[in-house]
Amino acid sequence: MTVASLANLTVRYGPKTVIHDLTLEVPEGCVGLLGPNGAGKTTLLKTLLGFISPASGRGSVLGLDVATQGIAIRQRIGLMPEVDCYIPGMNAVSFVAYAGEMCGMPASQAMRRAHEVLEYCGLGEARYREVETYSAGMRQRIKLAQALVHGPSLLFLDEPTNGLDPEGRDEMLALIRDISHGKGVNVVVSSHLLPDVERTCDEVIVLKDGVMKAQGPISTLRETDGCQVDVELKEPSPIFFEAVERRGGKVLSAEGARCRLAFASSDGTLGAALFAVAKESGAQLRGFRLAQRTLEDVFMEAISE
Amino acid sequence: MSDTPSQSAHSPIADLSYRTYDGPLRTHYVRWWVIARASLRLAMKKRGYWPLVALASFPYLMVGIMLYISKRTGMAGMLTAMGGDLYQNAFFAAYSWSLFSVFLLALLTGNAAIAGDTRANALQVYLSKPITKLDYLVGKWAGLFITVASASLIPATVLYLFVLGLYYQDGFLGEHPALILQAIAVSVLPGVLHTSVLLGFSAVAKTPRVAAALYAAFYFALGPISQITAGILGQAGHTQQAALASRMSMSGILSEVAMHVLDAKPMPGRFGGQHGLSQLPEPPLLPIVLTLAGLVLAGLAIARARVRAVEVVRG
Amino acid sequence: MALRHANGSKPQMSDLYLFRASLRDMLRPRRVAAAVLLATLPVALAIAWRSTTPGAAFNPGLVYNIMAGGIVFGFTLVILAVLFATGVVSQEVEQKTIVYLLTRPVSRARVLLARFAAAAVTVTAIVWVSCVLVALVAYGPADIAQSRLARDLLVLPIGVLAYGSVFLLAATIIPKPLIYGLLFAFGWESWVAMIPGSFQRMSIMAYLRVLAPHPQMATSERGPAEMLQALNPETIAVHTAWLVIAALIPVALGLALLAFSVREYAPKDDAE
Amino acid sequence: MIELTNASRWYGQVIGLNDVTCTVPAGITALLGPNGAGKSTLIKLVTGQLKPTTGQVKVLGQTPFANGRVYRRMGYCPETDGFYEDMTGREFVTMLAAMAGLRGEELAKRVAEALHIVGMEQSADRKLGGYSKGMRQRIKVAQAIVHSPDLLILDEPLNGLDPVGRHEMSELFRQFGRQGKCVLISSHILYEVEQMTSNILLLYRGRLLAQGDVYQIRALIDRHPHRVAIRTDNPRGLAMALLALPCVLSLRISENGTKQLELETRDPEAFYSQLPDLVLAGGFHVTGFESPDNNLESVFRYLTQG
Repeated sequence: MTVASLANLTVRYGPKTVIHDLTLEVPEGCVGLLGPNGAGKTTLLKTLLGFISPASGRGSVLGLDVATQGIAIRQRIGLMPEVDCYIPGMNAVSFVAYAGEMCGMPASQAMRRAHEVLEYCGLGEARYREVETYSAGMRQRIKLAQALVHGPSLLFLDEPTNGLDPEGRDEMLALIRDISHGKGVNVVVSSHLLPDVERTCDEVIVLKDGVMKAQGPISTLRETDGCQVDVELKEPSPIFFEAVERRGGKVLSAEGARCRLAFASSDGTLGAALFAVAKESGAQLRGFRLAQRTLEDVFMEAISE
Repeated sequence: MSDTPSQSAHSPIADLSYRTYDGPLRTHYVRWWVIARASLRLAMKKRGYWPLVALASFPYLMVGIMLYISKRTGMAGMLTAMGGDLYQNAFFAAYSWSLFSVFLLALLTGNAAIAGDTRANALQVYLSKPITKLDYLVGKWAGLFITVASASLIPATVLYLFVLGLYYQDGFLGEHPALILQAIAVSVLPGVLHTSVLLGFSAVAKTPRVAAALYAAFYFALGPISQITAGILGQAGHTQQAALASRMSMSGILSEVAMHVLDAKPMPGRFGGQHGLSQLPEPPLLPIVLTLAGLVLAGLAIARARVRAVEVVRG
Repeated sequence: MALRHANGSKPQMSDLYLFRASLRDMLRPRRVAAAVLLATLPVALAIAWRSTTPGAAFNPGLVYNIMAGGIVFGFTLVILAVLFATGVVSQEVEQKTIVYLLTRPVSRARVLLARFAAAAVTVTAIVWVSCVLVALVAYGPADIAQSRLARDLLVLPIGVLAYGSVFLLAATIIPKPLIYGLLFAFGWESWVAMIPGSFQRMSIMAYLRVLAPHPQMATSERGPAEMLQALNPETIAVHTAWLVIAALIPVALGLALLAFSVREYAPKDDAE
Repeated sequence: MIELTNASRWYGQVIGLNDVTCTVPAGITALLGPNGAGKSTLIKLVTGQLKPTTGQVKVLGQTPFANGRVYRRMGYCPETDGFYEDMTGREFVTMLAAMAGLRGEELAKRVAEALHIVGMEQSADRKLGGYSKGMRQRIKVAQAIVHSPDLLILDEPLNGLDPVGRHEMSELFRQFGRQGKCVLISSHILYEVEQMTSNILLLYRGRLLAQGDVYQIRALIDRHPHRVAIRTDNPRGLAMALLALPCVLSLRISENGTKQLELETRDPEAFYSQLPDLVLAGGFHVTGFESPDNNLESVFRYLTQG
């Protein structure tokens, strides 16, 4: 079942057409929404939230029509906005409980649920502190908590790892990965940090100028045809390259001790061939793997055509 | 929908990871009250709140004492110097003395109503929830209104009960059946005016400090401006417009309307005694009520226009 | 002496450029709007005054002196000086753009001097316009020469520089200079003018009153404050006023430049 | 280019930097550390916005505080987001370039060039207030490179850029590194920094934790011996063969999902030289192998989280 679907959606801000005749199915699980600045990602997010009524075409989220059932949609989804946002004067628990009450939860349920969600988001010990005193990492986590409090079945995360230090980003990515797999919550992540998307999402949608450029599971998008292999040596050694050419392989690119080779036969004896060449040329082989396109390559290719 | 992994209900180790919420949900109609109660609670937590409430109810205490003395000594004293009924004048005097502290209370609690949310981007949280812009505005208005109105409503009702107790045997209820209604109507008036206008300023300003500055400037500027225009008009001979102009400040409007609602007479030297303007006739009530309504509607309209669910993408 | 350009080079093109850029920054409509409004206040009041009093009883001298002496000198000049002089530093720090100015190959003193000059020029222009308009309304274009306009136009820029340099010094040394500036200008100065004795030598306005006297103002029966002020006979001689002002401006400005070159302006909040 | 000797700096009781001695050579150096490690304090000391409380800071041989001569050869891209909102991008860069001593026709040429490099020529004449976060970031980089400095201090330069922007800017900084300029980049996005340089300066709680080439540093972390992951269809067979090697410390086999064998060794040199013979002799079919934690992220995690 798809989480959201758009049919020939067109959205305009005054004269400017931001989304142009977009037809799209957002699958379940964790989906990455990618695109350069001005590609219409934020506008798409706002349309799916029922903030904007589309100029033409139809959109539905969780089976609810975008143009008319905005309230019902926002009852079942959670938004983690990109900017820092909090309610002035409230500490973490009362802020998250307040968010719950705004979704219709009775006060007692909201308070119980707030503690539970704060615990899950790793803010257990700082729950009684004012949100203004929170660090960048904790502010990102409280935004996730206020989006989760009413048990949404679809989560929109706008730049969830923005401004976090490495440890904070690892924890946030682990949270997103955990929530989007096996917990009955679908997640749409909009981010500029492609490796982060690679680590958490299973599928991606690439937008540019309001038009869809690519969509599909990351694994399939990254496959390369033929058999190219990335090799890492202990230190750069030209002898190794000559040995490779002698065996019918081709050096595609080399930078320092890392290089990418292409071999004609791909019948699985690649490993043995590489070890043999290494022994023959005396270079120390530190690693090799089947070359895969990174998500960045996929992204660049998708938006360039 | 992929279902959660099935654990046997009574496995010894509970799975404390994330679980969804499927408890009861309340109807949509009560959402504005959630916002109102929250802003009420926030207002009460502010440092200056309780001292200002005390300051606002102090005049009612004083009037209570004056009534007690007049009961014991039979002398109505200053309260009925300009004629009119003792009790109505008493309520009017307490009301007009507490006007300024009610304004300060509104300023302290109301400046961050919307401006605080704008600075903290809280609108993103509010409007991503299943509430409409109307819920947000009604909630904010109700929260501020209750805070401000209660500061004059509660002391007024206490004073009424005291007066009732004091004069019950003298047939007080028979003579003044409607006094309690008039007192309530009058003490609700500043709540409505301050809340609406302040909400407008709070929506316009980007930070609570600016909102407070704007509203204070508006409040204090209106006074001298109304006096100067009244002075100029008076010199030019149009006494009728001069009288009207002299009332055109926030406190002027509130006092004038309250005087007519209570049909009480002001204490001597209190309002009419402005130097040079005392001989002006009583201004007509209608234009003043219209101005009051105009200010209220303007404040609400500005607030509604400024609170936008979607920031328009510029250029 | 800090006033000499820090690295001794003659004013380069970058000084001129910096001055022009700061001037453009100061003359931005949003910043100037409030100042222009303030400048038109005395003019509007003068017009209102002229239109409401019948022809004969209208005494241009009295009107000009009250408006120019009282409002332009006493109020507009001071408040604009405070706003713009403290704005030279605190505006940049608040906007977090100070970091660009501090990491330029231009010495900090020259940066501050250029921005201060731009502020002084802006304030002087506004106050001049206000004074001229008041004179036009009071005397009418024909016999404008009778008014004390010429002397005022001379003393106004000196007043701007005097107040400006003192507030600039405040802005470079103490946090929240705007509040203390206002307290000094409207609290201390008006209070000092009223009590007898030589306290008034501590207020800049007293010297300015000596340099650009507005006699009729003292005799008008305005209110209690002015009555008290009239009781205080002018004991400061004109040449001492010139001397004090001439010493005050370079000293305050020099100290401000020195303080700016030495102090650290990196925001402390992200102390990580 | 940059030397800190026993430099420390604190604000009241809050310690920013504590007795750091380090030098930043030509080429790209990555300044890393968790929040609160003292990165921006170090940058403020190097860019002469702060004076060290103890020790001294030398940039291009001079003390940088309010020192015009240093700033002539230094480009600084601050992390703060403060701008003159009513200026256009071109006016902003032009003003800062003029203050750097450029004049007349050369000024216009250099400004246009800088705007072209960061890809902002077409929207250069719009007001800064209307710029998106990415465009403001590009303007910040433009003003840092307009007077062609030899030294570039970049505080989170890629913050707010979209993938295209990140790719272009990373390429630009790599190019500066190759030209021999000294580039100090502070960033939290480790995999992006790893593509630009392997020379790191790691701060932790105000102290210098590690400095130098990240892979050499990895080898020195003996708490976590060198790990190798080998993907083969017969992990158990290969594991038995590998046990014979003395340098192999521990082995872990995972057979469900990706068939993989993970081992730890104290002596990578010996292991890597013996591996080819062992695989060829045993006729094992290996589809790939690498050291999973021989990258900046693992080094960062091992050093800061122990």
